[in-house]
Amino acid sequence: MDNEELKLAITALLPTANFEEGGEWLNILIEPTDWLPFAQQLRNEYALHFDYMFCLTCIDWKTHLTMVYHLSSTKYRHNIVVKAKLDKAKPDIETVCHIWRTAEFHEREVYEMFGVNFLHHPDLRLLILPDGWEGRNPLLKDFDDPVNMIKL
Amino acid sequence: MFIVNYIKDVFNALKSLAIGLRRTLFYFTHHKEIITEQYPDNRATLHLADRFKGEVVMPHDENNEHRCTGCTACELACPNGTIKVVTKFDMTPEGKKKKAIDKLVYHLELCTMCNLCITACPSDAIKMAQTFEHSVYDRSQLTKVLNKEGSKIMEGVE
Amino acid sequence: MWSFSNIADIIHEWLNKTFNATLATLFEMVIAGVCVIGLFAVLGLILVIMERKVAAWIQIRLGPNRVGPKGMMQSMADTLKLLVKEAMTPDGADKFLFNLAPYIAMMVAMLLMAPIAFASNFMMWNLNIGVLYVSAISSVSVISILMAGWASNNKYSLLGAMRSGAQIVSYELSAGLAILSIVVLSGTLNLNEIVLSQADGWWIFKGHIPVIISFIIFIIAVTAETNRAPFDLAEAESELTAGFHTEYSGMKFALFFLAEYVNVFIVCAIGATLFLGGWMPFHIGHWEGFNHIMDFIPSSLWFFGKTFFLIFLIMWFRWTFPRLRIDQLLNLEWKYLLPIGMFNLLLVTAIAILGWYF
Amino acid sequence: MVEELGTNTEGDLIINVGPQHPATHGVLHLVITLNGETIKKVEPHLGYIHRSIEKMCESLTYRQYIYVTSRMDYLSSHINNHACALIVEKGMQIEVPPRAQVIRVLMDELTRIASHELWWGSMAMDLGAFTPFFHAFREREAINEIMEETCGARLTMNYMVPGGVLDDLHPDFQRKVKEFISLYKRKISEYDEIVTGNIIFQNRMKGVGVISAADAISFGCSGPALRGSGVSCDIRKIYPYEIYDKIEFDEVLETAGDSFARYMVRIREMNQSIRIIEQLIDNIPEGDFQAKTKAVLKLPKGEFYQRVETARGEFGIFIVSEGGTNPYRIKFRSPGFSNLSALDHMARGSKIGDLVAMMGTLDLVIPDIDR
Repeated sequence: MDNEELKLAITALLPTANFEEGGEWLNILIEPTDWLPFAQQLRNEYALHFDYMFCLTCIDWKTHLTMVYHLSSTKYRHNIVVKAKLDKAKPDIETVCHIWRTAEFHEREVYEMFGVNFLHHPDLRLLILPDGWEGRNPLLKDFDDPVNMIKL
Repeated sequence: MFIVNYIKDVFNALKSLAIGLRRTLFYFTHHKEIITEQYPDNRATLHLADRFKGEVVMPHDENNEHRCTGCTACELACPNGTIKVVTKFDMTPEGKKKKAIDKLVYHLELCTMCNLCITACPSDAIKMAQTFEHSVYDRSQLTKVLNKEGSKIMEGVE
Repeated sequence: MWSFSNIADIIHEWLNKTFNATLATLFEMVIAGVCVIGLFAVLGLILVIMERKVAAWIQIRLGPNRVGPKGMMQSMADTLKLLVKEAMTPDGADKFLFNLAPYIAMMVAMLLMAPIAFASNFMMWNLNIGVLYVSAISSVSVISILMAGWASNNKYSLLGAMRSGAQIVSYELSAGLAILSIVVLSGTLNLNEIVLSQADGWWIFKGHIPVIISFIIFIIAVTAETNRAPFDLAEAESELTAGFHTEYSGMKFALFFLAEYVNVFIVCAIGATLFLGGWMPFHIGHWEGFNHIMDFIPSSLWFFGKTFFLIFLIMWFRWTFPRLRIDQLLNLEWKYLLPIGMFNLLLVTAIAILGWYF
Repeated sequence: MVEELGTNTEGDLIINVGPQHPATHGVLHLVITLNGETIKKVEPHLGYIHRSIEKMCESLTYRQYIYVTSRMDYLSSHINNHACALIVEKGMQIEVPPRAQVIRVLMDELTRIASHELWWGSMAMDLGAFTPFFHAFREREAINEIMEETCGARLTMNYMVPGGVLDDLHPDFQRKVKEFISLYKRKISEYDEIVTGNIIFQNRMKGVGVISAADAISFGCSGPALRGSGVSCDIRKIYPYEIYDKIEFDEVLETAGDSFARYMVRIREMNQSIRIIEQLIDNIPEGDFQAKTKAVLKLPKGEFYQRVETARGEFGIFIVSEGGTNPYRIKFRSPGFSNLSALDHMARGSKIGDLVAMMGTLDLVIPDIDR
């Protein structure tokens, strides 16, 4: 399916979804509360079949956080980008690691780097940062490490 | 049938092992295949590629003149703060002030040989040297001043 | 003609002339002990440099080539290094067993030297049950490994030791069966008499295919018994870092290392004695002239030549094959080597009874 | 902590493999729960070599950030750099001269072979055969020599720049590559003799670390780890970049999904890379090796994603640009990170020795996982 067809199919699934134009792939903006049922539909809908999550990350926009999910289908070879805006004070979103199991590691990484709390994640612990890490999440824009960071 | 397969298995296994043994025996007996380079001994014949990126140097000509104008393009291009240009003001014969380099400090210990400073330099003042034996006893020896003592800029380089 | 037995006789006569019989025997024991320890050290040095050179040439590199002529003193330098290294004992270790284990490994290797015939009429102990003695004592070496693994208080060591236990217990069987086939053919357990029974040709040539099969089984089984690759599961570098000797350092490690090489030498010596005629020169049936020419080569040279050939074989295996997994290792023994060995023993017995060997 | 006690409540043995361990080829730390020799659970602990390259890149310009990516997957640094160059070209719509495109593809494929050679050697070494390591380095050395002559470095080449390549090919390049191809063709049969055909090796690999196609997709595996399960996922074929759509080569697929399938994918992939190089080596078009670019590169505001096929799988760069000279946020999707997450699933129920074989066939490069 090309982007236009995907847009139609996804509007049918989730009428509240907003679309962002301009990118190479279709960008879908959703509410974090809609994410889990929507993800299940994306994965299981026969015509969509988004079974391959190749990237999961987060962007710190200073005022809010945005979760970015890159999905692809190994059957139809189409790609979409799903974005969910999170409140910075309480960044909660449902985990999808039982739908795409690769999300388990990626969500742990986002958890420690951005402080996003993934609800119902089976094993939400620090993955990369050392045990007992205290302080801010390193990839946030206001993180500062005067000792180890090289400033140019 | 089981017995036949069993014997076949054993035979094939032994055969595959024998093939491997034959190959290693070949290398054991053919010493011409040895590829060891006896490094410190072969320094005289060691060939280094002429593009090899070993360290940044500033070529000087016989009059102790270099081509660096002190424009700090290399400093800006460097991704990890390897180069520091310290400038001074020289007096030209006409009595005008002219910017020139006092010191071009190069931190070899930080350098990743990415070649960005060389491509950024507008007057071809610096280049990569093909040296590679950089180990020293003290880290401070890796901080180098590229322009030589008392050197000055070449005529005509702007 | 010059030979080891002449020297031994001269020393024996001189001692008996100078001292009374008891004292002479005592001195002879001391001399024998010193000789064994000396042989130990020399063998260790030679085998280490040999292994490193064999490995290097197979791996298309030069190997040690800096210390001494052509790097031949490299193992000497390594020994010196190991001697001056600190022999650490881990804090949580069982100190007594931890320190005892390497010595047991050494002791077992030394005991095994006794019944081996190094040259004609030259052996420390002409034991009438030599073969049985060797099989019995060599099983003890597993105790030192288990001891080291247990006492180190290290999980890698323990796993390595347990693997080694399972491995040595199983491979004893096929090694024993392979040895038995020669015992059946020669009709004796005395290693010297086994050598003498090969005066008209070595067993590997006389005994048809069944003896060749037992030779192959023997080589595989002893490679496993000495914990050499491809059966080096007890140390399995990429899995257990160094297995049972992970916690050992300095001279204690060196003793394990030395014991491994001496064990390799001993099993190869046994293999050479059983299958390749020990110190017996290469004889073909009744070709008197040919046999006579062969006799000019000293018997000790024959013995060491054959032994080192077998050692080379084992080294060659090590640098060619990947390691087996523990369950495959046991499969190989119980599903392949043991049934084949038993069936083969049956064949050999038939050959011996019917007198079909040459 | 449970790990310090050595056993958990069920009496299982807990072993730390790494951060310093001969099989992890770097500072990977796996906490393994064992029942006897059987693995019950594998839990990776990462971060021993984490340099936060994503954070670093936020303060680097689009010319500077390329060199950092060489330090991630240092065995296929050309391909990482390639992705970086491609995304800048995509964002700024820079036309790359055909000569540069061919050079880039040639370099990518040489890198892929070099990476697989090293993998082959270390894979055999993990299984206890030391000799193949040295044999593999002989061929890899030939590639490194070629790289050194043209790019000026052997491992972290920094040869790709936005708009083309840093320097023209060395005059000796074609001759040396042809020499390498003939060397490779002479020696590749030895690989089968020493390792692939060996009965011990086959028994160690077959049926070990089996992962089904559906699981492999779910775990986000890519590259040989996914192709070994029979899923077509070669970015060069399905989302072609550069000139891969004009080149003839086959996507290597195996269906068994075990370690041996992944092994065979890599071995056969080397042959395909040789095939690509053979097609291109005599047909390098004349012309510029670098497009004219502005001194200061600025990506327009927006989000960009570029995926390439490295030796280990799908490598992706996700850039959020605010229109400035630096990326606002950059995310590297490294193949090793996702492949590693499948390790626990593969390893459960197998022996410690198998874990080594699995890690070998996943071809983990730790700086790539930790970034």
